[in-house]
Amino acid sequence: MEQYFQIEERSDGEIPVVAVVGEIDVATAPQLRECLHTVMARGEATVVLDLLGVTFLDSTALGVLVGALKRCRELGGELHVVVSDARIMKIFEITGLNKVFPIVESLDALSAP
Amino acid sequence: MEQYFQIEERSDGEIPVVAVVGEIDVATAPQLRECLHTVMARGEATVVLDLLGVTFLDSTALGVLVGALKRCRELGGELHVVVSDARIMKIFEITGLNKVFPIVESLDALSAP
Amino acid sequence: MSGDTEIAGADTLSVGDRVELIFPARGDLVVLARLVASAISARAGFDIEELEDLRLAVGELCLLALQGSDDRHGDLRLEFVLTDSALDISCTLAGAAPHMGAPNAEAADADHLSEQILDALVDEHGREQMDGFVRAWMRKHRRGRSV
Amino acid sequence: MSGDTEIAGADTLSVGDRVELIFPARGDLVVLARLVASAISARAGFDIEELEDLRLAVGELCLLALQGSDDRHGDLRLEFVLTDSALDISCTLAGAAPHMGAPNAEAADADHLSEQILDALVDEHGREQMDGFVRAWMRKHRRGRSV
Ligand SMILES: Nc1ncnc2c1ncn2[C@@H]1O[C@H](COP(=O)(O)OP(=O)(O)O)[C@@H](O)[C@H]1O
Ligand SMILES: Nc1ncnc2c1ncn2[C@@H]1O[C@H](COP(=O)(O)OP(=O)(O)O)[C@@H](O)[C@H]1O
Repeated sequence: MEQYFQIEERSDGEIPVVAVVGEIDVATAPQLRECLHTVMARGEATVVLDLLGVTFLDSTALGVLVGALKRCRELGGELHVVVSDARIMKIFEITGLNKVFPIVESLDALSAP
Repeated sequence: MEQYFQIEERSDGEIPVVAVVGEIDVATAPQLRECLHTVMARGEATVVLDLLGVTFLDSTALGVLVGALKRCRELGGELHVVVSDARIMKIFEITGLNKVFPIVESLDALSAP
Repeated sequence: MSGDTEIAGADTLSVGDRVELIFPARGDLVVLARLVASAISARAGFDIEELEDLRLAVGELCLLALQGSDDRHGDLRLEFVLTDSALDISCTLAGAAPHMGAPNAEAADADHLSEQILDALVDEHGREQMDGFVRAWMRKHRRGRSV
Repeated sequence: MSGDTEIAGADTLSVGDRVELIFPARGDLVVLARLVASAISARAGFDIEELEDLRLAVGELCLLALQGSDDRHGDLRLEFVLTDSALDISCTLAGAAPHMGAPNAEAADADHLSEQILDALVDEHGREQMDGFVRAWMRKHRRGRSV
């Protein structure tokens, strides 16, 4: 019944990875916004957003993603999004955002040449 | 989200076993009542009610059980109840029905000498 | 920021918050009431055991209110109010035709069982019956708060 | 009687049934609306994919209604009505103070995204704004029924 939400930043590789687990909606999106801001405030222009553990996403969450993407690109970087769940992918598709974000199905697909 | 309910009768041993899985409440209890009636209408005075798979039980369900117990005893038999979950056991305890029903924690406990 | 874990939505109800669920007065929809009860209880800061208690208790509250009903007409209005010291819940049946005939033994047993369950699980409860409507209510104190 | 399996509660809503949820107009409680939407949709006979669509759509409906709100006052009233051909859902914001200031870029994006999501997931939807209240509504046809 609980709305589960967890956010974690891993900076072990070259590109920082922000991984979210649970539901990103109007209640939890502000935390994602803050986390992405913090990472970019460190000067990171390219960020990987791992949504593999995300079970729900609403327009507020997408709004945060679009805002972060704009900011990354202004800084000359990119916001890579990792999505594999068909339901989550559907939300990107119906809003046309699958054509706006560089979306990959796994973290491996990013490091592949 | 769905209210899951499944009822199964196994008559392979000497005593018929009625096994319920899911939530027994005001919506599903009538099916349990009917199943128990059907078994007793065949002349079975002793029945084992396996509640190991039950996740929720309300007063309507308990009412059906009390009705079935009375009927079993009128026929000179018994209604054995199998419960192991602490939540389900709590419902028998707060209604005092743990002292009314012969309750065991497993089906094995019934066949043991 | 690393390892920033939390159950969002836990304890998000504030003192004075009121949630209301209105649904057709039928037993097969009491599951809706229990669902909302779980969600509200979690957000009112009750722990998992209390949450299960409240889910069961709210179902019984609905059953007590439903007893005046012919299971075909009217609505149940379930209201949750969070106060400083407690979660107050009431269930009102309105617009139902009066129940015909005397209750059978099983229904009488179940009614008594509902009362026993509420006695055990909540701090106060009661039931009022007036012409036209039945109202069952209960109060569950919040631990560590003034009562 | 052996192997008598069923999902009890599936398809238990009837034509004409009306369910209403009223809760404080705050974003952190929209999860309640989605929860009830899932339960209602399942009981209205929608399949699991449609149920997920409706859960998402109802959340967006609430967000559209919430936009008039200062996120501190007022209630959201979410209403589900099952008709012969559709599930009609509306969300009304009442008693909220008007939202101060122009929406920021992110809020404007999110608003546009809500509209796109509803366009894709439901058959009809709309939004009315009058002094004192905002009402967003949507309609999802039931498959295999006359529309
Ligand atoms: N929701 C309710 N509906 C009807 N009566 C109630 C309700 N809650 C409490 N009561 C009854 O009213 C009495 C006084 O209520 P109140 O002054 O609010 O509570 P307290 O018990 O904390 O003094 C309670 O002890 C109880 O018997
Ligand atoms: N819940 C609603 N609230 C406000 N307007 C609605 C609602 N549902 C539908 N409408 C609008 O009213 C129009 C006519 O409604 P109605 O005659 O009931 O439906 P239909 O589209 O099946 O002819 C719809 O096409 C729609 O634009």
